[in-house]
Order: sequence, then structure tokens, then C-alpha cells
Amino acid sequence: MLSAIIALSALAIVFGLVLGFAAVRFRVEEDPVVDQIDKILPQTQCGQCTYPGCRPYAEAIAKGEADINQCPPGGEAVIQSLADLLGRDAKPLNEDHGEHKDKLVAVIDEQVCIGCTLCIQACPVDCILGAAKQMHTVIEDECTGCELCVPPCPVDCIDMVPVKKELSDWTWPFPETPQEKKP
Amino acid sequence: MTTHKLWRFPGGLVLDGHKDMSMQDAVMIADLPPQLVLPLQQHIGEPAVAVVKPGDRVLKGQLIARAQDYVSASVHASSSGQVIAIEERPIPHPSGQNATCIVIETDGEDRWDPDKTPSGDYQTLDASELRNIIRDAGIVGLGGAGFPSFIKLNPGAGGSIDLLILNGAECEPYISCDAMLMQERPREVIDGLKIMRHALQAKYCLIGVEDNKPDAIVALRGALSADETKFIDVVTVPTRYPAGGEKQLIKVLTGKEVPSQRLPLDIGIVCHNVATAAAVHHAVTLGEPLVSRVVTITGENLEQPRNLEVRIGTPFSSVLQQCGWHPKSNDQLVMGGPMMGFAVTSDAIPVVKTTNCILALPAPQRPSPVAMPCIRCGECARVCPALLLPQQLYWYSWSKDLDKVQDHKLFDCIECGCCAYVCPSNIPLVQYFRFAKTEIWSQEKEKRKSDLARQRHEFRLERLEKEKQDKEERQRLKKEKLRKARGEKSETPDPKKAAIQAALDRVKARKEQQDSGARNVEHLTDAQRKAIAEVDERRKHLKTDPPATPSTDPQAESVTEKKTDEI
Amino acid sequence: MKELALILVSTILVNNFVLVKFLGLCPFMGVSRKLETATGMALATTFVLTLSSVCSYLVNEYLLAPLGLEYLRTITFILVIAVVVQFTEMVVRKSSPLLYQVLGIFLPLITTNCAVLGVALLNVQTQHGFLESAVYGFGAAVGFSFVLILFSAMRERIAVADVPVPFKGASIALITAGLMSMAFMGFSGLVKG
Amino acid sequence: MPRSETGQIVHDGMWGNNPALVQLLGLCPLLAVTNTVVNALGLGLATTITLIASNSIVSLIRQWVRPEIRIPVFVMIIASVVTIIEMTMNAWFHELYLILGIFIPLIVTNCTIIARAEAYASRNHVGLAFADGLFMGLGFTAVLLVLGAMREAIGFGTLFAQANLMFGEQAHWLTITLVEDYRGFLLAILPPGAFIGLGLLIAVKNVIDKRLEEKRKTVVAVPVVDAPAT
Amino acid sequence: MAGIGRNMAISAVLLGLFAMVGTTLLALTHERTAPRIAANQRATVLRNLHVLVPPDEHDNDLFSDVIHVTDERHLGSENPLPVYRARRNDKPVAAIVASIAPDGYNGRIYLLVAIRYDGSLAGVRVTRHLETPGLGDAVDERKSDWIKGFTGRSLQNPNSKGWKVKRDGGEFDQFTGATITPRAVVKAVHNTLLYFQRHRDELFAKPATTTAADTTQTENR
Amino acid sequence: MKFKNTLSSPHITASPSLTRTMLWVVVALVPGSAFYVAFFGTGLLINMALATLTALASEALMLRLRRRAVLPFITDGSALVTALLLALALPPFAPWWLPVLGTLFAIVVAKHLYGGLGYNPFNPAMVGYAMLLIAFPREMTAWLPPTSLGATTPEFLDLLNYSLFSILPADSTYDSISMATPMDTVKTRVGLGETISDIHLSSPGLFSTVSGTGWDRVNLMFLLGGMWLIYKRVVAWQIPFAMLSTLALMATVFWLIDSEQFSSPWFHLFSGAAMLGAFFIASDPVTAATTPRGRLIYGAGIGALTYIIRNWGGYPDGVAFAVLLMNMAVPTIDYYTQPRVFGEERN
Ligand SMILES: Cc1cc2nc3c(=O)[nH]c(=O)nc-3n(C[C@H](O)[C@H](O)[C@H](O)COP(=O)(O)O)c2cc1C
Ligand SMILES: Cc1cc2nc3c(=O)[nH]c(=O)nc-3n(C[C@H](O)[C@H](O)[C@H](O)COP(=O)(O)O)c2cc1C
Ligand SMILES: Cc1cc2nc3c(=O)[nH]c(=O)nc-3n(C[C@H](O)[C@H](O)[C@H](O)COP(=O)(O)O)c2cc1C
Ligand SMILES: Cc1cc2nc3c(=O)[nH]c(=O)nc-3n(C[C@H](O)[C@H](O)[C@H](O)CO)c2cc1C
Ligand code: SF4
Ligand code: SF4
Ligand code: SF4
Ligand code: SF4
Ligand code: FES
Repeated sequence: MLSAIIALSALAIVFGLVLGFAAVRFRVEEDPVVDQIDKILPQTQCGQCTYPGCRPYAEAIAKGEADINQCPPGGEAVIQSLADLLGRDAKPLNEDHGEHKDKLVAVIDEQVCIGCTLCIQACPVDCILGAAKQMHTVIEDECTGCELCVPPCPVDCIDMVPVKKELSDWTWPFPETPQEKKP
Repeated sequence: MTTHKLWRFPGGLVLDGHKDMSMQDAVMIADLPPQLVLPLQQHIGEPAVAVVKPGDRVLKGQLIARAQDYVSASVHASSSGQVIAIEERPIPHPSGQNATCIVIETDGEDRWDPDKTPSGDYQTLDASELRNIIRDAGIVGLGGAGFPSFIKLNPGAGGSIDLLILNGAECEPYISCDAMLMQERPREVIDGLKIMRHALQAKYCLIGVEDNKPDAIVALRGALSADETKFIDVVTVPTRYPAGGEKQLIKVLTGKEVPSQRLPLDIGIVCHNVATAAAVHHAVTLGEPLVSRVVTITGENLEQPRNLEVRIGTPFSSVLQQCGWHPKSNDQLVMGGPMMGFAVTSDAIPVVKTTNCILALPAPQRPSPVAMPCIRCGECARVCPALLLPQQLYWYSWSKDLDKVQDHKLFDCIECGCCAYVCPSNIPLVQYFRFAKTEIWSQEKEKRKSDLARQRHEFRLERLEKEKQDKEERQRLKKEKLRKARGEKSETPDPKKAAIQAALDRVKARKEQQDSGARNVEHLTDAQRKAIAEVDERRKHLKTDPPATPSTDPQAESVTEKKTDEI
Repeated sequence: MKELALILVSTILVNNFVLVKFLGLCPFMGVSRKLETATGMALATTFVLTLSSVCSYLVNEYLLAPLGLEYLRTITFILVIAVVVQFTEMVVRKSSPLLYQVLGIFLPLITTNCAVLGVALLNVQTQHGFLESAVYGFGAAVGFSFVLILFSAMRERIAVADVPVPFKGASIALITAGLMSMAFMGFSGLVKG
Repeated sequence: MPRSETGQIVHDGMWGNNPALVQLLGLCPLLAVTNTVVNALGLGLATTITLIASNSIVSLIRQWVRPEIRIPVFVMIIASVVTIIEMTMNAWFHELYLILGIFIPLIVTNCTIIARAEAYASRNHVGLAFADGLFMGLGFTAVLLVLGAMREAIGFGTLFAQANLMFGEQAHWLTITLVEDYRGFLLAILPPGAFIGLGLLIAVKNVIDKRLEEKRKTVVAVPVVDAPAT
Repeated sequence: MAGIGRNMAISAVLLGLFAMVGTTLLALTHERTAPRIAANQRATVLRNLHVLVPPDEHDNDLFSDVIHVTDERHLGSENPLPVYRARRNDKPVAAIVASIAPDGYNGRIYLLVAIRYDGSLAGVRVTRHLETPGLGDAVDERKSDWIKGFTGRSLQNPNSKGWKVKRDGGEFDQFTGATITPRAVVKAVHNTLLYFQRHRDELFAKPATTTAADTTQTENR
Repeated sequence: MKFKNTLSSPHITASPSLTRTMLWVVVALVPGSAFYVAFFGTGLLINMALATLTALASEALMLRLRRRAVLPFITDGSALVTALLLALALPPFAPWWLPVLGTLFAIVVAKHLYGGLGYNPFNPAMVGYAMLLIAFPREMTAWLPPTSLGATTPEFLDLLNYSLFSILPADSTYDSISMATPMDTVKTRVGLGETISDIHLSSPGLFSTVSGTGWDRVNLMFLLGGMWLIYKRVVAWQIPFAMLSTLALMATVFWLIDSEQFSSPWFHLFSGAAMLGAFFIASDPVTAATTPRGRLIYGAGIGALTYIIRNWGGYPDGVAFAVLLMNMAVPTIDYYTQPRVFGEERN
């Protein structure tokens, strides 16, 4: 009986020493998965995932607190990439968080804008230009379409409009799938 | 004449030519249409920028849109008349989308711009001068891709290249414009070739022509002077689609393979189309920019298929009518050949520089066959000239696995269509590949945008953090000041400390001033500042009585000031 | 020598751990969605399985058996395995982030792979010697890796097939595993034992 | 309709996050011993007991474990629990042991147990951990039973064959012969049958889930139904 | 470096502690249960043996009157296998040999072969096998009565030509579609009989070994 | 004026068709099947009929369930090919439920659960066959003796009676009608320690100079049909070539080592399902490797496994299992045998 306890405890202590040593000696700070997840997210920073931005959501996914289907701007493509990265099965977008829409950009109606700077404070990517009491303008190329600037505007002068498609942005349509049922 | 040793490119197909039907008549000049529609972008690269306004009168050959960037090409009026609009019009593009075009109402005089100047003897010009002339003439590859030709006339770091190939293969069925050109105007082709050779300092030239164009071969050979035969050889290549593909032709003529995803230039070879050569001849020797080209108008739906020399900008309907066309709405109208061209949805679109053929095919006999699933029979791989596995590319394109599809070398696909031609399951393979390619590009673009957004977001977080710290610091200082004011003189005033304090106060004062202004105008990039400037400019034009004009608002002044001194 | 070769053939093909013996199924199903991850898992498992097969043999032979503590076998073996895995993970993670990318996230999964304990216990049960234990562990791991890699490549293909919706995912994967094990029955009779 | 915490646990264990059908854990014993219903029942019970015990203990000691020794500690706990159960049964419930005995060492390696310890018990207090163990165990057992029944019925044409082994001699009546003179369908009993059977079960679950989802949606979408206007 | 030391110590102590507690519990349980388990095992073995040689036919303790013998050719294993000896009034009654049929369809088939002193079979049972359910597993007494067909047979009944399955020209039935398993069992029983014939008196003469190795126990897989 | 936009080039096609491909396969099966009927009686036709009916019915049913277009798929001929090949693999003397169950399993599980034509990773016919072999080993190993051998060969009506109602012809028993195939016989008896010449001597008439009586001729016809398919480019030459040459090579090596233990290469090439397997089964494009090099590896793998299973495995013929085993490896093989693309360095 004693021999059993001693033998196994000794073994465990040795193992404990080894692991304790290894834990310090081989410590790694950052969780590389978070970076990888963050890279996949669309960086719209819209908060529809219920996290204050893409990175916090990435952290939540890495910790296993959030599911991978909560980012509407990313849509199927992001879910698929996350599933690939994390070795899970892809699932449909959780509609509680919103729908996947075509990309929009904000446009400020400069005739109406009163220059209150409220939208500037809301924009997560600092892409609204202007100063107090001046009309503001959105830098179209940098706007992520998160719509966060829309609600704060006291005079409702911000519209979300679809991104203008250039010829060079055109993508060939996906052919009709061969299995489709033909009437 | 020695017979040239030939090699074989992998894959490929022997197709029915259908070329004779459009080669009955000589090339004629097409009728002048009442309106010419000239898209600003008819080439690979950046669109040109219009240099005329609606209402301007223009002469044939006059520059109406200037090349914007290095990879870009100018556009010239292809007849004389008046610019009536610069607006969105349908253009020949697989998307069926519109794009900005200059619309000219012709005056019927077809008057050349008197300023056009022949450059005289090309041999007196050096390579870069030649390239400038060709560039200004708006010449792009007429073989299909429409890549600005002057770029391809740059011999690269070595200063000279080994071999200049003129591509006269014209391997696609139905098309005969190059054949007619070679047959009727062999000298133009050869003269253009010599100019190109001069620009490239090429050691040797080959003109590759498929053996189904014996007349063209005879004409070219006949036109060569004894001297020219020393460095130019007209080579008959077997008729096998796509022998006219640049890489395939190079393989057939030299046995060399252009390395995957590289340019022929990398192995000391440059390849141009025969019509491009003729256009170069026109530009250099006659001073005429690219305003027209030979176009094959053919197909079973025409009474009189033929080749016409068409002014760029002429609507399809106009040229088709000249060939006896009775449109039915279920016809197929294709720009380019049946293997590589794209179907167009309207006959209002104009002929552009890359329009080598307009094909009016009847509607398919049967209702178009149902695409069945791929059975992995491998026929497609057998005929693929790029030695790809189209069945695998299809599988991954179908499943939108964009990584795997690149693993399988999607970008080596030349979209020749051989695979789809033979597929027993009738799968539109090429469309899947084009879908995947464009999708990859667009995702890369998205990725770049999202990276930018991440940077800017992180930057903003940093800024907010800093502001928070600053604010705390200010409050602390304020308190300290208050304490001091209350006369707590526990310490003797230290001059050093006082100096620091003064500095801090200054900083604070400035910060406060800044806070009351716009918050996010620090750390701007050049582009953003440019954007701001543009916006301000726009406002100046826009506003008559704004709530606050930049010029009268002192804070706005300070904004501009800070912009300059803080960066 | 022939004995060892037979053990190898038997563990890899005839008595394949996954498809015939039903061991290590959870990682087999769990990390076979992609060929790359499966390859990573295969490498990690091969390493750990061989090592822990040997380690548990040593612990059994030199600690438990002399002291007559056979009843502690399970707990000791699983402790040894867990520590081997944990240690390997930490070392790999620090010393080669690249390798960790490939293997790292799979290592903890291996502890819960019952093939590892299975090998240790089966070694004792069949009274394998040192070399036999090593070969048995290695063979089991290679057999596991072999089918895992083939399976993952198949799953990649099936993932994009037009599978009826209710069968998508785990369901069709299990059916595929079933058909694979049916194919493996073709090996039955090759080696008796 | 928000669920209470225990309601959620019950739902998760028995259906939504069922260890066998959804998490795909514990597959080895699941597939290995479901030749017959009786085998399945035996393993299910043994697993449930172990799950409850290990979940509770892990939850109790969760404050004291550090990340680097977490896994070794958990597996030691599980192994101890299993060994103790095994020895106890062997000594005092020997008859039962003879039937379930061979499954018990298998339980140590059942990944459901360590997975629950890691994912749930080490983050929740004892009461919840206990409930989680119970319902995960029951959920697992339920799948075992269904799969066992399926394979036995198709493979042998019987149900509860050899029930006497588990419930004593008087339990012979439990055995149901579904088809007289059934020639047997070996495939169901062999490994391929196990895999395919579980695959089919998961597909069935997917179908049911989809139906439920559709129902939920229509309930939400359709407003209060009025009586037809008269 | 101090950090490492401290960390090592904490981990070691914690892990050691858990191991100690766990092992203590295990050891205690083991102490309490070991005798009962031994008794249970003994009872189980005895029950298996008594099926073949009923208690009223002998008066010795079968479980402890055991020797271990090795004969790979006849008993199918290179390891020692137990032979339980039944005696009545110190006279040999029967021997129960735990022999192995090595060439079953899926591996070894473990047998208990009870042979009366006169060389006739008192009975045969399969204690452990991996044969295919529904095909080869009919050798299991719970699945079919086939195995009971050996009772009363001996080396003379039938003669050595008859000790084969019918398909190979012998007297024993095979199962439809599964010849390998019965072939293996018939061969193993025959070999065991041969072994017994050769070593009969020697077997009963040897003194019993002290501990009974439990090859008859159903081990886990 | 607006026009139809069929979108992508090419705008012309060679218009070959899937159905035609499948029908070529059916046609190529005719000579072999005819010889088969001549040698082993008309049981094959019953099996073919049952399997075809089941295949078409289950295919239609599955397409309906999956809400897919029924007509184009049911007429593509692939289910027919599956059914015929499965029927050819079954013993010609079988109860009706054998072909029916096998085909059902093949079409429903092996084909449509994966998405139907083109998506199945395993050869459906062989999945059906292997399933039957595993589940009903007795029925699956009882063959009829060639007509040349016994007067007992049942007539068509007898066979039909047996198939549908399990009624054996008067005064015969199951065992008296059926027998093991020559290959099975050799394997069992070599396993019992006999030599090949003994076996040949003791079973006169069962063996011909090449392989088994009847079997040699049937295999020859399948070889001819297969060559025609290669000529028609329905089948890629690599697979049959690699499979048969590997099989022949291994057989030769072992035969040279000990010709009393191991059958001759001729025997291996012309008995069992060797030719049918090489030209019609291994070559199923959907489940075979698709790269040129991959096809060689795939075929060679099947050849080697066939030989191994035939000689040392537990089942009578190895082709089916070999095909299934190599089916498993196909995605991996395809992945690692991508050809050099145009312009890449040769290495
Ligand atoms: C994006 C792009 C960049 C190119 N860059 C060069 C270049 O730098 N120099 C050059 O000589 N040709 C260049 N080319 C031209 C190609 O070599 C080729 O001649 C042209 O794309 C037309 O070929 P194709 O009709 O066979 O597609 C470029 C082409 C593309 C599409
Ligand atoms: C499949 C394929 C077929 C082609 N066929 C021809 C052809 O017949 N004639 C031709 O001049 N260019 C053909 N091209 C374009 C050439 O590859 C190459 O772009 C052209 O010869 C370069 O000359 P350019 O820049 O003067 O147009 C083809 C390209 C592809 C991809
Ligand atoms: C999956 C499977 C399992 C089998 N299991 C056994 C078995 O356990 N015992 C046995 O004797 N034969 C078994 N067989 C049958 C053998 O393969 C072989 O066909 C048979 O034993 C030879 O008997 P026969 O000579 O009566 O045809 C099994 C067959 C299959 C397909
Ligand atoms: C050359 C060739 C061989 C075929 N061989 C088989 C076969 O062995 N088994 C089968 O089920 N189907 C076969 N088919 C039919 C078809 O490909 C098969 O049903 C698909 O696997 C179904 O997706 C074959 C088809 C062709 C063209
Ligand atoms: S929903 Fe998506 S885009 Fe929006 S913040 Fe969350 S992760 Fe970023
Ligand atoms: S401008 Fe508005 S929509 Fe655009 S990124 Fe900023 S807050 Fe979002
Ligand atoms: S030709 Fe068509 S069916 Fe054949 S492999 Fe290629 S894509 Fe598939
Ligand atoms: S289109 Fe692309 S894949 Fe198809 S044959 Fe041409 S190069 Fe090959
Ligand atoms: S139970 Fe999960 S790996 Fe075996």
C-alpha cells in the first residue's frame, strides 16, 4: 500500500517538476490563433457580432466563448475560412446578428451636415474628415460600411449607399450548378 | 528556303476552320457610321482620360483621350466630327456593363488631322523615340489581349532580345482578318516588323502562320526582299488550336517553354500580332494613330461574311448590316472567335481596338445541353495546352475552394476553351475558371481593404488611449496647480521643475485647443490630405452660403495649420 | 525479425486500429477535415504513440511489475501519456512555432485518443517485449496515420460533393469510414492473430 | 423561449450538444459495443456513472489546477474513478461486473469524459457539473441504445437478446424476436455496420433538427391566426 | 530563474498531491476489494469448471489443484497453460485443460477441454474468442449447441480420420458459410486429446502450483 | 436589340455525350456476357434484369427524394452500367434478393448519399458486391460449374424458380448444384497443403490449359471489349495496363519461385474478374485517379492488392476489395501526382 503511494507520488512529482519547468522555460505569450482569426475577419468593426470590434470577437472565438457564425459582414466566406482554420464544420450565419448584405459606404449630405463631429467620434476607422462646425466628408475608399456613424447623426444626413462597381471589379458570375433541377 | 524545325505543344485540338466563308471578298473599308462611340478603355490597364469636351470639333486621328498611366493607351478620333457626349454607353465587355465613352457625331468628311507627321526613316530614330511614337499612336496588341504594345517593345535589361515572333497563326475558327491582312498587305506587316525589330534590337524574326493559310504564306514570302530573308523567316506551323497562343507558338517555333507565370521576355523572346505590326508601320511611317482595324464579320447568320476595315467606334449593328444580317433575338452574337470570344447582349456596342471578329451564330440547334456532373474522364486534361487538370480546377472552382484551385495552377490557364469543347458532360469549364480568377482578385482587393481598416482601427484605438492619458495628465496638473494656488508651499520652488511645468502647460494648452477642434486630423497620410483638400475645393464650388466656410472659420484655419506643422 | 514485420503488417492493415479495432476514432473523425491538419495529426500521433508505448512498457516493467502494482496500471499509463503529450506540446510550441502550427493544436487531443492507452494496455496484455512494444506502438500509429490521411483527402473531396443536406458533414464522413472499413475487410485473413 | 440553466443542460446533453451525435466523442466504445442492446445498455450505464463522478470531482478541485498540469490531473482523476468503480464492482457486484467488466477499462479512454471535464466541469460549480455529467451520460446512453437496437434488429432480427446476462435469468422474456428464421444481415454487426449506422442516426437527427427549426420559424413568422371571417 | 524553481515546485507538489490522494484511494479500495475479488474470480473459474466436471464427481478443490504446462504443438500456445485436476478420493477423475485453437478466423479461440481419465471428453467450452458474430460464433455455447457435440467423444470415437469437419471428410458439422472456425476448434480439441493421451499420468502426478493463473478469465480486449 | 447571353466561351462544342460514353461500355460488355451465358447458363440474364430494374427504380427514387431532375440522370446510363457490372460479379445462381439488395446498396448508399453521378468516391458496383460478400458469404461463393463440365447445369426456368422462390430443381441439393470457382478451389486446397498439379489432376475438366474452363474464354472476351473501349477513348489505357502488368509481374515472380504453391500468371490474368476488373471496373472514371501518373499508380495498386488478397487473404477474389481500397487512396494520389504544368521545370 505504502509502496504504491510512494511510487506513484514520486512519479507524479517528477512529472510535476518537468512540467513546471517546461511551463516557464517554454512559455509563449501571444496566442497566435487570435491573430489568425483576426486576419480573417472583415475588419468592418461594426460590432454586430456583439463584440466591440473584430479583434475582441477574434479573442472570444479563440477562447471558445463565441461561435464562428456571428459576423454578418463576413458572411459565408468568413465562416468557411474560420471553419477551415479551426477545423470545425461550417454552419450558416446566425441570423440573430444580422444578414449578409452587399457592401455599402457612408455618404454625408454636405448640404445638411451641421459639423457636430458626432459621426467622427463614432467611426471606428477614422475615415470621416472635418472639424467642428464644418461639413464632414467620408473617405470612400476607407469606409468599411459599418453604419456606426448613422445613428449618432442629429440631422440624419448620412446615407449608406452601395459601393460603385468599376469594370475592373466585375467578377464572372458563377455558372448555373449542373445539378439544378430542370423543370 | 530551309525548312524550319518545328516542335509540338501539348494538348490542343484540330477544329473545323470555317475561314473560307469570310475570305471570298477582298478587305473593304466599312461605311462611315453617323455616330462613333469610343470607350476610354479598350486595353489592359488604366482607362485613358478624355481631353475633349462635348461640343468640341475633332478631326480624324486627333487625340481625344490621353493615356493616364504607364500601362494605358491613348484614344484617337477615328473620323472627323463633333463630340456630342461623354457618357456611359454599352461597351464590348462580358459583363454587359456600360462604361464611359466619347461619342462623336461624324460629319461625313472623314478629314485627317493635318498635324499628323510621318516620322521619316525609322532607322534614324532610337528605340525610346520609337516607343513614344507607338505609345502616342495608342497602339495596343491587336491579337486579342489589348496590352499596350510599346511596353512590349522594350527589350528589358539586356538591351536586345534574341527573337521577335510575329503571330500570324490565327488559330481560332471563323476568324480571317490576319490572314487577309497578310495576304493583301504583306509589306505593311513586314515593314512594321522591321520597325519593331529595330526597337527591340532583335537578332532574328519569325512569322508563324498556320498551314491552312497558304495564300498568306505565299504573299509574305513573296514580299520579302532577299536581304530581309536573312533575318526574317516565314514559318508554316501545323493547324492545331491554339497554335496562336503566344506560349504555344513559341514552343512550336523554338521548342522553348515560357516559364509558368512569366513573360516571353524572360527567355529573350517577344511576340506580336501581325496586325499590330501593320499598325506600327502606319504609326511610324505614316504618322497615323490606331483609328481602324481589319475585322472579320462572319457566321452562319450572315448573307455575306467578309472582312472589313472598320473605324474604331463603329457600332456592331452598322458593320453587321453591311454583311447582310437579319437579326433574330435568339441568335448568338459573339465578339472574337467561337473558342475565346465572349457573347454580347446588344448590337449597339462599338468595335474597339481588340475586336478582331464579330461572329453571328445561329441559336444552338438543340436547347443548350444540360450540364451534367463531371465524371472525371480526363478528356479535358488530355487537350489542355497548359497541361493543367481542368477537372480538378473545376471541382475546386465549383466548391469555391480558392486556395486549392490556385494550388492546381489556375493562373496558368490561358482560357483557350479546349477543355470545355471536349467535355462530354458539357460543363462550362472556362466560365468556372474565369469566375474563380476574378473572385480571387476581388478577394485580394477586399483583403487589402480590410488590412487597411485594421490598421486604421488600431491606430484610432491608440489615439483614443493617448488622449485618455493626456486628459488624466491634465487633470492631475490642474489639481496640482490648484493645490499650489492654495498656497501649499511645502517645497521650495525648483527652477528646473518650474521649467518642466511651463513646458507641460504649453503642451496642455495646445492639446486643449486641438481637442476643441476636429479630433482625427492628426497623422494623416498624403492621400488623405489630398482628399481633404479636394473636398474643401469641392465645397468652395458647391456652397454659396454655408454655415461655416473654411475661409471665414478661424478653427478651420487652425486645422490646416496643424496639418502642416504636426506631421 | 519476421515477427516484428508481421506485427507491423498486422497493426497497419489487418487489424487497423481505427477501422477494425475501433480505437482512436474521435481524432479520426475530428481532425480529418483537411489534408494538412490530418498530416499534422498523423505526425504528432506517430511520435507520441511510439514514445508512450515505450514509456509505458518501461514503467510497467520496472516500476509496476516489480512492486506488484498491476492495479495501478491504468492510472499510471494515462499519467505517463498525459505528461509525454503535455511536455511535447510545450517544447514544440516554444522551439518551433512553425511545427507548432502544424502539430501543436493536435497534441492535447492525443491524450484523449484512446488508441494511445489502448496500445499501452494491449502491450501488457499480449506480453510484448521492449522492441515489440515499440514496433507495435509504431505500427498502430502508422496504421492510424495511414487511414487518417487517406480519409482526410477523401473528406476534402466529399465536402464539396453534392451530398444530400441531412447527410452533409459528420454523417457522410461516418458512412465513408464505414465503406473504408468494408474495404479493409479485404485484408482479413492476411495475418492471423 | 429562454431555457433555465438546467433545462439547457438537459437539452444539450440529450439532444443539442449530444456527445455522440454532435460532438462525435466517445466513438470508440460507442461503435465497438453496440452489437446488441444489452451491451449498449451496460456500457451506457457505466459511462454515465463515471461521467457524474469525474465531473463532480473535477469541478470541486478546479481552483487548484494550473494549466500545465491540468490534463495530467484530469486524466488521473478519471483513471482513479474508473479503477475504483471497476474494483468495487468486481468485489461487490461481481455478476454485473462479469457483464460490464470488459467495458469499464474502455471508459478511461472515452474522450467524452475528459472533454466534459475540460469544457464544462472545470468552469462550473459542482451542482451544474453533476447535472452535466448526468445528462451527457444519459444522452450518450440513449444513442448507444438506439444504435444497439438498430444493429441488433437488422443484424440478428432480435432485440434484448441475452437480457438474462444483465438482468438475471428471469429476464429471458425480455428478448424479442422480430423476424422468425431471420437469416441475419452480417453487415450490421460488423464494423462497417457500426459506422454506417451512426452516420444514418446523425442524418436522422439533422432531419429532425431541420423540421424543428422550420416549425420554430413558421411559429415566429405567422401572426396570431384568426378565425375565418364569417 | 527563481521563477522556474518556484513554478517547478508548485507543479510538482500539486501533481504529487493529486497522485498521492488518487493512489491512496485506489490502494485503499484495492486493499478492501482484493480478497473479495480473488474469491469472486475463484468462484467464477470454479463455476466454469463445474459445468464440465460437476462437483459431485470429485471431492478435491479444482481451483487449487492446478498445474501449468507448455506444449505449443498440442495446446496452441508457447506460454504455460493451466490444467485443473479433478480427483475423487485421491483418484484421478478428469483433467480440464485450458488449451487454445490458434487458427480461428479472427485469431485465437480459448477453450476449456475436460477429459475424463479414460480419455473421453467430459465437455468442451469456448471461454473467449473473436469469431465473427453470426458466423463463427456458433462455437459459443450460448449461441448454439454445436460445442456440446464433443461430449463423450474420444480419440477412438471417431478415429483420427474422423476428427475433421465434414467438408474435409470428417465427422463434425461445419457451420454454413464458416468452415474455418469449427475446423480450428475440432483440430484443437483433437490435439488436446492427443496431449492428454501422451501425458496423462504425468499430469496427475505433478504437485500443484501455488497460484492459479487465470487464463480462463475473460480479459478485456 | 438584345441578345441571348450564354456568357462564357467556347461557343461551340464537340458535343460528345455522357450517355454515349456509358452506352459504349454496355456494348463492350456484350461479347463477354454472351460467352458467360454460353458457359454458365442463363442465370446471368436473370441477375442482370433484376439488377437493372432495381437500379433504375432506386435511381429515380433517389433523384426524386433529392429533388433533382430525374430525366437527364436516369437516361445517362450510369445506373445501367452499375447494375450490369454488379450482376456480372454475382454468382449466376442466386436468390432474387441478392442482386436486388446489392444494387440498392450500390445506388442508394454508395452513389446517391454522395450526391449521385460523379461524386461517389467508391465504385458503387463494387460496394454492392463487397457488401453482399461480407453479409452473405455462403450465397456469394456458390458458383455453377461450366456447362461443359456437368449435366446438372440448371435450365433457365429452374434458375428462375430458384431465384424467385428458392425452389431447387427436383432431386438436387444446393451443394450438388453449386461449386466453388476454380480460383477458390485452388486457394482452399493449397491452403490445406495440396500442390497445384494435384489439384488439377483431381478436378478434371475444371481447369483448362490457361485457367478455369470457361473462365478463360469469358476473360478473353472482356479483354477484347476493353481494348475496343480504349480505342474509343472511353477508358484511359493507363489503368488496365498498369493493373494487368502488375498482376502478371507479381504472379510471374511467385510462380517462378514455386509453381506448386502459386498459380501461373496466365491463370491470374484469365480467371476471376481480372479482365472485367481491369477494363470495366478499375477504369470507372468517377472513382479512379484522374491524373495520368495517378492512373498508373492506381492501376498498379489494384493489381498488387488483387494478387495479395487472392493469395493470402480471406476472400476468394481480390479485385473488388482491391478496387475499393485504391478508391480510398484516389484523392491522395490525385493530390500528389499533379502533372508538371506547361512552362514548369521538369524535375
Ligand atoms: C498584367 C500584364 C503585364 C504585362 N507586362 C508585360 C511586360 O512588362 N512586358 C511585356 O513585354 N509584356 C507584358 N505583358 C504582355 C504579355 O506578355 C502578353 O503579350 C499579353 O498579355 C498578350 O498575350 P496573350 O494575348 O497571349 O494573352 C503583360 C501582360 C499583362 C496581362
Ligand atoms: C488560346 C489563345 C489563342 C490565341 N490565338 C492567337 C492568334 O491566333 N493570333 C494572334 O495573333 N494572337 C493569338 N493569341 C494572342 C497571343 O497569345 C498573343 O497575345 C499575341 O500574339 C500577342 O500579340 P499582340 O500583343 O500584338 O496582340 C491567342 C491567345 C490565346 C490565349
Ligand atoms: C466478414 C466475414 C466474416 C467471417 N467470419 C468467419 C468466422 O468467424 N469463422 C469462419 O469460420 N468463417 C468466417 N467467414 C467465412 C470465411 O470467409 C470463409 O468463406 C469460410 O469460412 C469458408 O467456409 P466454406 O469452405 O464453407 O465456404 C467470414 C466471412 C466473412 C465475409
Ligand atoms: C469506363 C466506365 C467504367 C465504369 N465502371 C463502373 C463500375 O465499375 N462500377 C459502377 O458502379 N459504375 C461504373 N461506371 C458507371 C458510372 O461511372 C458509375 O455509375 C459512377 O461511379 C456513378 O457516379 C462506369 C462507367 C464508365 C464510363
Ligand atoms: S460583426 Fe464582423 S465585421 Fe462587425 S465587428 Fe464583428 S467581426 Fe468585425
Ligand atoms: S464612415 Fe460611417 S460607415 Fe464608414 S466606416 Fe466610418 S462609421 Fe462606418
Ligand atoms: S472532360 Fe468534362 S467530364 Fe471529363 S473530366 Fe473534364 S470536366 Fe470532367
Ligand atoms: S481553358 Fe484553361 S484549363 Fe481549359 S484547356 Fe485551356 S488552358 Fe487548359
Ligand atoms: S473514444 Fe474517443 S478516441 Fe476513442
